[in-house]
Amino acid sequence: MLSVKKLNKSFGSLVVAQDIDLALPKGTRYALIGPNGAGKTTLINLVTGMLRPDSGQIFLGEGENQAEITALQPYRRVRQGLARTFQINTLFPRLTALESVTLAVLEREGHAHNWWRGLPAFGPAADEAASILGSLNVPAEKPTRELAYGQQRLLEIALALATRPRVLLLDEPAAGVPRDESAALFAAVENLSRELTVLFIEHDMNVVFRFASRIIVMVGGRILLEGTPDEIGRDERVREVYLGRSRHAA
Amino acid sequence: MFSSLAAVLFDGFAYGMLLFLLSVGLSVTLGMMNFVNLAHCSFAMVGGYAAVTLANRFGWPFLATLPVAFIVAGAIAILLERLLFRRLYRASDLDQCLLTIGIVFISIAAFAWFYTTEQQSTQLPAFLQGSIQAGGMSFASYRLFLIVVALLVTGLLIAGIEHTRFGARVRAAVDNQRMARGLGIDVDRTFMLTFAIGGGLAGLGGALSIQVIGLDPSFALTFLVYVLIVVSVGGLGSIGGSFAAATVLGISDMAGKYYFPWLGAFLIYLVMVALLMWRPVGLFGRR
Amino acid sequence: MAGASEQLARQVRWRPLETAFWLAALAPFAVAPSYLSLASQVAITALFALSLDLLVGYAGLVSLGHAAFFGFGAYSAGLIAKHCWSEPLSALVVSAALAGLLGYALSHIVVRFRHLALIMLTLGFGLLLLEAANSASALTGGADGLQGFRVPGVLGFKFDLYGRTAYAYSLLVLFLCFLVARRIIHSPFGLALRGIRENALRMPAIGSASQAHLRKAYTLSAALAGIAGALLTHTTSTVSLEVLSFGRSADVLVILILGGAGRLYGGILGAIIYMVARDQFSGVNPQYWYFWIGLLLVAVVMFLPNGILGGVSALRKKAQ
Amino acid sequence: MLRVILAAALATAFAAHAQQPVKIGLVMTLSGQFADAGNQMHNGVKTYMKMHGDTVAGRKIELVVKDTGGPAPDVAKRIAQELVVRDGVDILAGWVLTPNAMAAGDVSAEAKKFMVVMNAATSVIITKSPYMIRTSVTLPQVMETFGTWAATKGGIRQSYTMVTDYGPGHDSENAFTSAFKAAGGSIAGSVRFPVANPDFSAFVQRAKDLAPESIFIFIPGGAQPAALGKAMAERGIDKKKTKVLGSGETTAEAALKSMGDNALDIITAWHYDYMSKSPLNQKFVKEYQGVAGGRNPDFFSVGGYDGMHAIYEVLKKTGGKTDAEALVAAAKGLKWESPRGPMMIDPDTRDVVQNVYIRRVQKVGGELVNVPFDTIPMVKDPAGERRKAQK
Repeated sequence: MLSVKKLNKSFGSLVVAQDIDLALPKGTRYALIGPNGAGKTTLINLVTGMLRPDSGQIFLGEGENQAEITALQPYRRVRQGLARTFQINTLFPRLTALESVTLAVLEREGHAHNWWRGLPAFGPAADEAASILGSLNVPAEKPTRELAYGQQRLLEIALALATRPRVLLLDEPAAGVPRDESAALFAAVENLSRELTVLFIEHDMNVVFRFASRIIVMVGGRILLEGTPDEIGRDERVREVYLGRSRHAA
Repeated sequence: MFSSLAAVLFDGFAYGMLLFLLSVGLSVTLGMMNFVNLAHCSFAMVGGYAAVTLANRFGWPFLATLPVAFIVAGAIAILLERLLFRRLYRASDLDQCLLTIGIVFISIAAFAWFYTTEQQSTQLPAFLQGSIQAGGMSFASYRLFLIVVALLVTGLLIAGIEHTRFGARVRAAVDNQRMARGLGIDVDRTFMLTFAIGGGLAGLGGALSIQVIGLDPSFALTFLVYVLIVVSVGGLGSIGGSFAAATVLGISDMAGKYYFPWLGAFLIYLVMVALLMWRPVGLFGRR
Repeated sequence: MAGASEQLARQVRWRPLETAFWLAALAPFAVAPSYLSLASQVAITALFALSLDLLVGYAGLVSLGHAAFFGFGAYSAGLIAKHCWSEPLSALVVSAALAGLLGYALSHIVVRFRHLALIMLTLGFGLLLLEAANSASALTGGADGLQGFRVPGVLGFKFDLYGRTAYAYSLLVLFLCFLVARRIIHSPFGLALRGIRENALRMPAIGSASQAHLRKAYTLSAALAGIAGALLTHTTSTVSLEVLSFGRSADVLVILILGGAGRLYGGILGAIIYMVARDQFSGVNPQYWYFWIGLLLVAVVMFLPNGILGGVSALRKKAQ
Repeated sequence: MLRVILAAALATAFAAHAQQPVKIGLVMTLSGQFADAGNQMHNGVKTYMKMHGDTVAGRKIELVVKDTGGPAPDVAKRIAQELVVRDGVDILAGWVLTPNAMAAGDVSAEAKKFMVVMNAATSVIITKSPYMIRTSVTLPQVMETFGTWAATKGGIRQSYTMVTDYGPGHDSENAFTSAFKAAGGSIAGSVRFPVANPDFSAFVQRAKDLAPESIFIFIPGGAQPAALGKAMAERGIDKKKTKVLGSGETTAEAALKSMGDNALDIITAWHYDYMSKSPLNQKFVKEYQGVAGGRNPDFFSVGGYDGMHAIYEVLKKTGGKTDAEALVAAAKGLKWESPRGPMMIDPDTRDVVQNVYIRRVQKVGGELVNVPFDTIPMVKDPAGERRKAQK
């Protein structure tokens, strides 16, 4: 559904992405793990077009309707079905949750350029927004800045879902969310439609091993290895990467 | 032909230095403290009128009035900072804009009340009048003096901001107030002193510019545009940026008026628009 | 689920307070017949502030050169009256289109910038247009202003000394443009503008072509400002370089901030308070009225942050 | 019995009419960039009223002072309308700037109110209303006279013009060059300063390289003359070789003070100087200093002073009646001795007719003075004459 070939990016001497190859088949749940500074968020920024790669290609879709999106503007990639959330909440403080998500739906439907008809005339868009918010139980009426932090993290996801993506990239969705709420958050992610390909960055290994169908380990801008949770769990190199030279017996 | 080119370059650079002296204070308040201080030229006017009063009414020599202009303008800056600006550091830049334009209006009316709307005139001391002949060309001595003062101010400021503890404290407080407080920096006092320096520099710039561009109560509005151009083209928070911008604008304005005068007034605005489109954060701006 | 569109509808609904406001706007005809020409210029400035509010209050683009479009509309109306025809309503539409065109052209450059660079670019374009008008004095009449044209009246009503027709004409056009602006703000496009103001970074991430939105906002705002300029030309039969000046751009920005940006009525309220205060202060004290206006601005900022409307709504929230 | 009551009513009406004050709307630029001009004019008006009392033909004079705050014709027109409609003024006076005077001219014509322009100098203003007179000056009146004088008695064959790029600058340049050429002079070139121009050295350098026989300058009063004078001194323009010609504003009092000796030998043409020796002017200056806190009058002040004089005179002639037809008829052909010298309101064009003095800056008793050394008597506005000829 999303594939990347020979992606490279460096800021002067600092290499943040080196020969990255990826292929995420449709409907899978990928976890992207690795120590801080491994280049995880950078990879998402490269794929979504926020950062321009030095070399390499990015493709969206499968089979014959696969299209290269390397040079596409970020908003056009979203329209093609590639959505993301941000590690730090990037929301609309004074808009209510309903207004924010309705706006995302209107952009998707191409109504956002309509400056003549009043918003109430777009009932279906508002209703769809309300249902997305309902599914993630985010209160619709309150301005975003008055929402609890956890609710804001869910609103990030709601905004991404509103674009009806084919691929959803979650950048540490549960960052800063207390343990009990993060479980509920991932449960919500879990029962997203099987059609949706999801890749999420996460540090909490319990969550990773419970929700991910496959795991990618990144270190120093390169992909160390990729595999099922079991393969990754047993692999020496992963433990070493996380815990450094193992001082005590495994 | 060569002599007139040199003359244009010299005059352009001197005019640039005048623009720099007038706007360097703003590159401290707006540039470093991120406070939209449109009342900057009102502080320049305070310095200007202080110098004129001392020179005309009390017969002070011109050079002696300059430090006093700096101190008086700095004192007024502290007063306003304590009373008004301090409450608006976190306000929206639109509200800062409204506050400072209000102060501009108040300053215009106040100076019109005390000094009438008459054009203030001062006499330069003998050694600064006329011009010095060197290499077959005449260099206006007052312009040489401006260049020297501008270089002095730039050196002191860059040394002060970049290489002293106080400078480090100012930069820290401006970058991240919370962190600076965490490190035990008295942010409140640092901001007050920084604002005083910004205001004082404005006063000095005002006192120096009377000789060239005159002084009357509407000074606060007429030169605000030029000062904003220099600081925005130079780049926020960069003294060197303002210096470079003032030089580029001064020379291009002078050369434009000399070589294609029909372009006259358009030139300085065209140069500004071109530079800003090329480097929106300014020549040496950081943010 | 009905709750969703209900919440959006509640925002758009016309409130009784608004009806009261527009009825009160008719009061000067009866209460203050000798202040009608001032009222007409207040209505024109209110429309100008409303056009700027579309940019500053809703799209978050601060402009210090909006008089460029006001003046362009004013000169278009003047030149039409001088060389083409003197019927004002059609001239209004043409002037709006011309100003909108200029806005569209400049928007391609302006919307790519933010903060101080944006403010200085708009200032620069404004001053360049002013210099162009000054040097093209054969066409524009330069500093002495455009001479040799008169707009006798509108729809058969003559512009008289009392300003009755002038105020009726200005108020009607202001009301119509206000309805358009209100509809824009409550449309999907308006919501997109507010999104850009709230968080320009997020917009591309929800698939929004925010640059295109900003260009359209800039064009619409320029057209509205052009209408305001044309109105001034029609009601006073005078046009001079002052309509393009930095002073007028700064004044309208002050008026908008005073009233409260981003609140639809902020510009209108600001125009009423600022211009009536200026008229009264300068009547009482012709030489030093600047002092009182300055004091008023400082007071509003210190006690009513975010303008008068912003302060009032904050007080109301605290009261609840 | 009825007749007695009727007569009494008539008498009181007439008396009431006589008692009712004459309201004069005085509209000037009292704030902004041209505030000083407005204040000087206002002091000129106050000085006249101090010297001649505030009652004329049995009616008290009441001033309604308004500020336009700079060149703003829309505000000026509104203020003129309000003065007529709300304040019920009988006369519209003041008008420092051309665009404002033009706009108010429409109101004077429409509302049939007598209007006195006390400064705005663009010639065509006078045609805006049949009830308007001017007591200041027109640019062609001074500049064409100066152009003709320069090429003839001045003995200057070549000149280079440097004017500020705005209305009055263009008018004076055209007036000077047309007259100068008509009298046999040649123009070596011309340049225009931007309106907001703090520094002149590039322009002066350009003029110096051309080394013309003379330079003609027109710049607005205020800070600019001093800046230009300094630039000329710094560039080392030798006034003996290159004659510097200018309008009166170039060597006004404030400019002379700032320029110092750089101003020596500048030749100017103007209609008034506060240093003129006439007894009437000496008295005017003394009284003016009393009113204006020690400041000396300038041409704005004398414009205000003479404007009030014209109003007083026409009110005396009409016995206190203030309808515009009577007042303007009374004003036509009015002659009087002003602090500037003999003055007249042209009966046909209603514009000002006065002497134009050619002066040179010299040091007299240690003080810089515009010493008049030639006078062109009772000059009519040539542009007005041409308009009259076309009609």
